[in-house]
Amino acid sequence: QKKYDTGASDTEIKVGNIVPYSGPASSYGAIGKAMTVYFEKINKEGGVNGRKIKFISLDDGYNPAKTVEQTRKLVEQEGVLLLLSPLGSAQNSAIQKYVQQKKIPHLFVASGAAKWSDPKNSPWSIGWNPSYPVEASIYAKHILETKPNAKIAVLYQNDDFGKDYLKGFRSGLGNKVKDMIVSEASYEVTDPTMDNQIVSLKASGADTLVYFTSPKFSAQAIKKTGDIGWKPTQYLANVSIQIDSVIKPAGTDYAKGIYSVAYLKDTSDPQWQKTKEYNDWATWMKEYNPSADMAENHNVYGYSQAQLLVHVLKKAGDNLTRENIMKQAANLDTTLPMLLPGIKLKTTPDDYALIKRLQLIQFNGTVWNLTDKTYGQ
Amino acid sequence: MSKLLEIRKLDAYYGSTQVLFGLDLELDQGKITAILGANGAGKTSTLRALCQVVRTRGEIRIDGKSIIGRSTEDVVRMGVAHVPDGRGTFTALSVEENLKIGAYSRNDKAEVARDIEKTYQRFPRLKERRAQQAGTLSGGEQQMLAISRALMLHPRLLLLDEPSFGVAPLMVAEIFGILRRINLEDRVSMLLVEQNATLALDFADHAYLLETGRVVASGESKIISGDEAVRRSYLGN
Amino acid sequence: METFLLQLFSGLATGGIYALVAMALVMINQATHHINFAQGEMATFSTFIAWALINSGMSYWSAFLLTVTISFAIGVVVQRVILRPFEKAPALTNVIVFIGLMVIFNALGGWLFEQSLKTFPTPFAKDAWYASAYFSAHNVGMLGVMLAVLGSVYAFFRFTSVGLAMRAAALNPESARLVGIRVSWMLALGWGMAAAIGAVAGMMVAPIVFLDTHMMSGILLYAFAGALLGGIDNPWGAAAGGLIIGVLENLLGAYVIGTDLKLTMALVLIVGILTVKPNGLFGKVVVTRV
Amino acid sequence: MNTSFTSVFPRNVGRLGLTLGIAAGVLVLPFMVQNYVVFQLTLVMIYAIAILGLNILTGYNGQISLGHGAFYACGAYCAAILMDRFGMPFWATLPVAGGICFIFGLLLGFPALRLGGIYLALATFALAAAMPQLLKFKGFESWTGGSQGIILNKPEAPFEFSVFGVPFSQDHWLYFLSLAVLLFMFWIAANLLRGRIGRALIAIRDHPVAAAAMGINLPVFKSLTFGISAGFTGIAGAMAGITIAYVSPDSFSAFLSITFLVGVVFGGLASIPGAIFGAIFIMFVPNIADHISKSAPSAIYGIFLIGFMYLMPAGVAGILGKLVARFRGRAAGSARH
Amino acid sequence: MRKCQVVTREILLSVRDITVRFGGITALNSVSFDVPRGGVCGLIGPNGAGKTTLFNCLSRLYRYESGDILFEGNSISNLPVHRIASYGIGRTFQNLAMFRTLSVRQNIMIGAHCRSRSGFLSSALRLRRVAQEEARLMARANELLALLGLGDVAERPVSDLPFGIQKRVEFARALAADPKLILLDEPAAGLNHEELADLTETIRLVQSKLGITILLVEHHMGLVMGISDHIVVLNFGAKIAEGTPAQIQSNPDVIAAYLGAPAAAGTPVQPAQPVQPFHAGAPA
Ligand SMILES: Nc1ncnc2c1ncn2[C@@H]1O[C@H](COP(=O)(O)OP(=O)(O)OP(=O)(O)O)[C@@H](O)[C@H]1O
Ligand SMILES: Nc1ncnc2c1ncn2[C@@H]1O[C@H](COP(=O)(O)OP(=O)(O)OP(=O)(O)O)[C@@H](O)[C@H]1O
Ligand SMILES: CC(C)C[C@H](N)C(=O)O
Ligand SMILES: [Mg+2]
Ligand SMILES: [Mg+2]
Repeated sequence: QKKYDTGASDTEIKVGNIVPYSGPASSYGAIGKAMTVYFEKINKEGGVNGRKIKFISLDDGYNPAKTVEQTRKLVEQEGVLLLLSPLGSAQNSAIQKYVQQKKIPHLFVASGAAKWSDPKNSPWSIGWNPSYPVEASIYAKHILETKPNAKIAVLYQNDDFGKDYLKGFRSGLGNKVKDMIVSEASYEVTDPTMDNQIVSLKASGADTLVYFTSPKFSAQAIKKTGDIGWKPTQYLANVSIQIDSVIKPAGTDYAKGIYSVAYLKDTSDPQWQKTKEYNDWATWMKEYNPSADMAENHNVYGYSQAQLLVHVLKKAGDNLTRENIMKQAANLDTTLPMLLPGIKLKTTPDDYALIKRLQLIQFNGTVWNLTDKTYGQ
Repeated sequence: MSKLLEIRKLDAYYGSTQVLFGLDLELDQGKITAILGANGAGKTSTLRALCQVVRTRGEIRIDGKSIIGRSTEDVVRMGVAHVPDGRGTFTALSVEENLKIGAYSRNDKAEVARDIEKTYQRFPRLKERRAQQAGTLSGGEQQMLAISRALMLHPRLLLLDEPSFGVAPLMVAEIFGILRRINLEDRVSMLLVEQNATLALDFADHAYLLETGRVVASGESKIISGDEAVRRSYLGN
Repeated sequence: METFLLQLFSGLATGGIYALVAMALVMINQATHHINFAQGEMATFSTFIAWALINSGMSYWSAFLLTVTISFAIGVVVQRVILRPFEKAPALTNVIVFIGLMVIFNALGGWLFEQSLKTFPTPFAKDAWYASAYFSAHNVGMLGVMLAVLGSVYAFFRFTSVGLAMRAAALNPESARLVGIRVSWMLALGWGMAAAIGAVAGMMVAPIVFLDTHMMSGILLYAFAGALLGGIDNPWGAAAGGLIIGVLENLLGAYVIGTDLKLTMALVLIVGILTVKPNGLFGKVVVTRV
Repeated sequence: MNTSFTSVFPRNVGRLGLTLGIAAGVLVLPFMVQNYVVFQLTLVMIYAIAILGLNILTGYNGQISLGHGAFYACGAYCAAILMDRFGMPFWATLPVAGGICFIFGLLLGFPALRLGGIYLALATFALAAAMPQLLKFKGFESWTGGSQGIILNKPEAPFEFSVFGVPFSQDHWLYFLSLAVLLFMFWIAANLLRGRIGRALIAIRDHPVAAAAMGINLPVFKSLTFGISAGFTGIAGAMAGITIAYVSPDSFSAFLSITFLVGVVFGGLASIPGAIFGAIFIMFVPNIADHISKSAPSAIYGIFLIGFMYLMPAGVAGILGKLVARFRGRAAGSARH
Repeated sequence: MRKCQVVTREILLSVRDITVRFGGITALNSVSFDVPRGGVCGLIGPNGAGKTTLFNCLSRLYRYESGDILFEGNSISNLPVHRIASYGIGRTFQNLAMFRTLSVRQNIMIGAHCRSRSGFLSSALRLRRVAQEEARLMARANELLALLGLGDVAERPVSDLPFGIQKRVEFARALAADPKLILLDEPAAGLNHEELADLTETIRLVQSKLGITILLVEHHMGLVMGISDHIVVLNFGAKIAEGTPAQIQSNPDVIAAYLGAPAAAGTPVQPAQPVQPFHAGAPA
């Protein structure tokens, strides 16, 4: 007994997506591109349960107002069955209410804000990124475990990405927060350099530095820290751990010893490059996305999200109602090839936090070492 | 005598409005020709057409070479200097810079410096103001500057659009004296638009009378000044 | 005290970046009387070219020279092909065209060279004798380059007749034609030179802020402010304005208001200064009379 | 701006017919298209109000603003805060937002008096660039919701009925509301600009010294114009906040201000109906560009921008004006024979 | 030549010891003179003598270093620029200062700005009195268009018009403000003989019928001498002579500095000659 909602049929499943192909965050366009070409591959191989995926990816220029318009276009005009991985916290907040009202599966939201793992208030939204507060609390925990008298300086991006981290971090430190954090500095994405902030943070006498920063600014900040001869214990947000586009520009010597957490494999890390999972990924990249940068981690991110959706659709079988899709997405227990070993994707109807375990990693001067610590359930 | 300038059947347009209609005019080497006409008759437009600042059709030859379709710059480089109506001052530049700019298409630096000195002798007022921003000069001072700037080009043909405009009586005499001397000594030909018809006809060898973009009379100045209609409208006696 | 010095010098270093871009803005303004909003993106695009050249194995200085030349050509071509039809169009139409150019260059850079962050080499050895903890070799080198560019721009406008002609052409194109100046080519030359200066700026900035498609978008605003603060008609002023803003912003951020409103405060201050001195600190007051 | 009193009978009939046709279209259209398109059309009207506001300042008065996104943001946040924190009904927020933006604009009009041309452009652009920061500022966070922004409830349609079998939806309700606001604002603008005030504004733009000599009080006129312009844009912002039902700093980046200016120039400087065309452009052209290329949609957008400017340097209004002039010229010409 | 009635007339404008300096240049050096109500007062002098500068002081565009200007007995030295028009001083500009994009009619209507009241709010709501006022301005503009023979070009944007016509538009614009005093800066420049006759007639008409006092700067001696009751001569920023046209014409200082020897050949100076009335249209 086949059951369909708008966007699904015997031959086709329509999936909507919104990423900034233009505007200040256009580098994330690579994620949309990766998903697009992954579905090309799936379609070429016969689709999902015999149905082709029609992936409609639209540009919102990172402007939440435009996200609303594009979402409505996808839902009302294109008639998509579900939304996959719209990008950005504010952008998704803008459509949060709409998707709940319209009961559209809003899957694997590309944002780490805590509100995407809140089935009570947003039963139709499931986030992808480990929530920023949770990730930040891991750093707090690690500091408390290893360096309980640390004097901490925090650099964060002045938006909800940075502030979510900061909030999680502060609560992770618990009642020691006042003693431990000696300075905080924020920056705007329009700031040309980080020099000012780093110099100020150093002046506070801190011995531990936490970067809740996006890639480009992470690179600048780590570099400046090294340049002025400051050698604190450093922690770096997961969104910025790419070796080729953050660590190498910053200087591998300056980055040595940095801690972070990971759940995806870094494709520029030699230790993975021999594995079958990497090879599958690389073959796909070469065939379907030849002009893209192999070191760009967005290509792993989009690849994995698309794979997870295929998994959900497969599980849903011929019952392609929005309700069933949501039911499947809320009852996941799986893993994906490009996830780090040991990382599981698990959801239940009362717990939408997809990636629960995170691996603490440390940069050893050439690659990220997996430490023996994982956090989470 | 060779024709320096020949204009045949010249039409000129601003956008789609035609302002000159089949104008014929010629000027001999070393001579002075005056153009008379009422407000809006097309005198300024004729001079502009010569410099290819407005859209034109027909024929204009300088030294036998057609200039229709050439750029203004090229025409100027053939030795045509223009004292435009409204003076065309480079208001934000200094007086001296304005003079230097006048000699832009020349390559003889030392000679240019000498010419600037000559200008200062002719118009001591400009010397006093040499470093002043040219836009702050009085109207008449700017007119002196415009004429001097045109002379800096060492032209063969000088187009004068109301050179006496806003100039005090004594200075008008002075300026026309200078122009006369340049005409005689350097054999510079001139096309003169001037509202002071008595003065113009006295100064020029030939004259053309324009009405709404057409030549209605032309001939030697003396003959034109005898014309009844001209006397009534332009000379007032 | 050490922190203060560090802040001061890092302000100077950042200010040097603004100053370089500001000079490109002065160049284009003197030549065309416009502010080119695409200046930053064109500079980034040039830097991408330099990056590609260096990556293909060319030595730094050859790549540098070649990039400056190519950028000059790009500037000329952009003026000749894209902007020429707009020479007589109203100023705001030109502004819109510049905005169009800005997004085009930005998108082209990302499309041809990928969006990912790139490192860009510096020609100044890290341990050169002039390097210190306060001021890295690159910072010193960059200021040197800035002074060299400044000197050339100043000399160009001050002493050459082409420089004068360029200003004249921008001020009053019609009169300029009437003295034989090829106005259209003056504009093209101005665009070429501005693009070349922009390229130098880009190549000096990239080692500090890294190269990506948005490298200049933040910088342009500050450079714009610097140029106006110092005086848009005056290369010295613009350079000084850029440096002042760099230092001001750093010191304000460090000691006065903290980092989250430093952009706002810096801009408020600049607008305040401009209200008192509407032509900038070192700008010439041009009187228009009736 | 043409206050010709020579009314020719056939032309009036033609104009009346055109007006009625447009009116009918505007009333019926929303029931012929999907709700999503109704939403887009609503946004077009909202942008048109904002662009009209900017045009009053930049097109008519010659003060270039690259910062009107800030007023739009201010209006949107006023509406959002008043609804969210003070439970004000949505319609009541419009005049308040307009008023607050008017005052805000008036205050900014004072430094603007001293700054001309690009200096003013910088000052206003700085405002636009600083706006997201201000909205995120810690001190205001309890009101603005910081970088999270504020999620609003969309106003429900107060009536239930259907037209051609299409039920009157929330989107229709907002559409007609915006239409009403649009008509009101355009009426006000036309009244202002067609008479003594409009002439004075243009006089200031064309020749400030002569304008002052004619007795026009430059400081008062310029700063009031700034205020009015900001007020228009603020009301548009409030409508946008209500319609989109979400405000956040990211929605009001500096590029938004530039977009408004694009709308003004595309529509035509100093043209009231031009604002509509400008709004259509900024609403739909990015979508077309996105449709053409995912790799570089902005390059396509840029090409469109330059291309349109090339074809219509004086904007849509300029082209229409030319066409009308030619048409009338022909009509007049044939009448004479 | 007209009889000079200076003595009996009330003083309308009084310039007292005005000094203006630009950097090192003294553009006006302690200049004083009076303009009686109702006549035409000529202001002449060589180029750069300071005539336009004086006008700019009278319309408060330039600040003067010292001295005072009294209009109807009141000092205008502290008035802002935009109050001058409503005080009753109108002007034209030597190099034109038109609102280029507007039509001739609208330019003239702007001239009446200071004689109209409707503000932002009443205009925005289109109150009845706004429409009434607009109609009044329109009627006034039509009168002036007729008076100055501009009817044909009323709807043309001024930027397309020849210089001479623009000058007339400027004159009409100044008249629209119902001034008591009009400052004319070289109104005859660029006019041919016939047009000059027109202008002369218009000035006379304005002065006699509308009772407007005129302060006239002009290098056209025929016009100045023919029409002025009283002439003030400036040179290098200082007043060098003052008197009736006849007195001025025979003043050796003025001849040396400005007029040149009347007999000298080739000079453009024309003897003052009565200009034939040409314009017949009466003002409404
Ligand atoms: N820029 C322009 N656009 C449209 N029409 C113009 C323009 N300039 C001049 N005209 C028209 O062209 C015609 C001729 O003008 P032109 O300036 O050549 O006259 P002129 O004889 O020099 O008059 P004047 O004595 O006023 O200087 C006039 O009817 C005028 O309206
Ligand atoms: N803003 C200014 N800055 C500097 N100098 C000025 C300024 N305005 C006027 N001047 C100078 O003051 C002197 C008087 O100028 P003004 O324009 O009053 O002369 P004018 O008598 O009207 O001359 P003209 O008959 O040539 O119009 C001139 O020499 C001029 O250079
Ligand atoms: C993972 C990233 C795509 C998320 C993005 N930085 C954000 O704002 O939330
Ligand atoms: Mg002329
Ligand atoms: Mg004067």
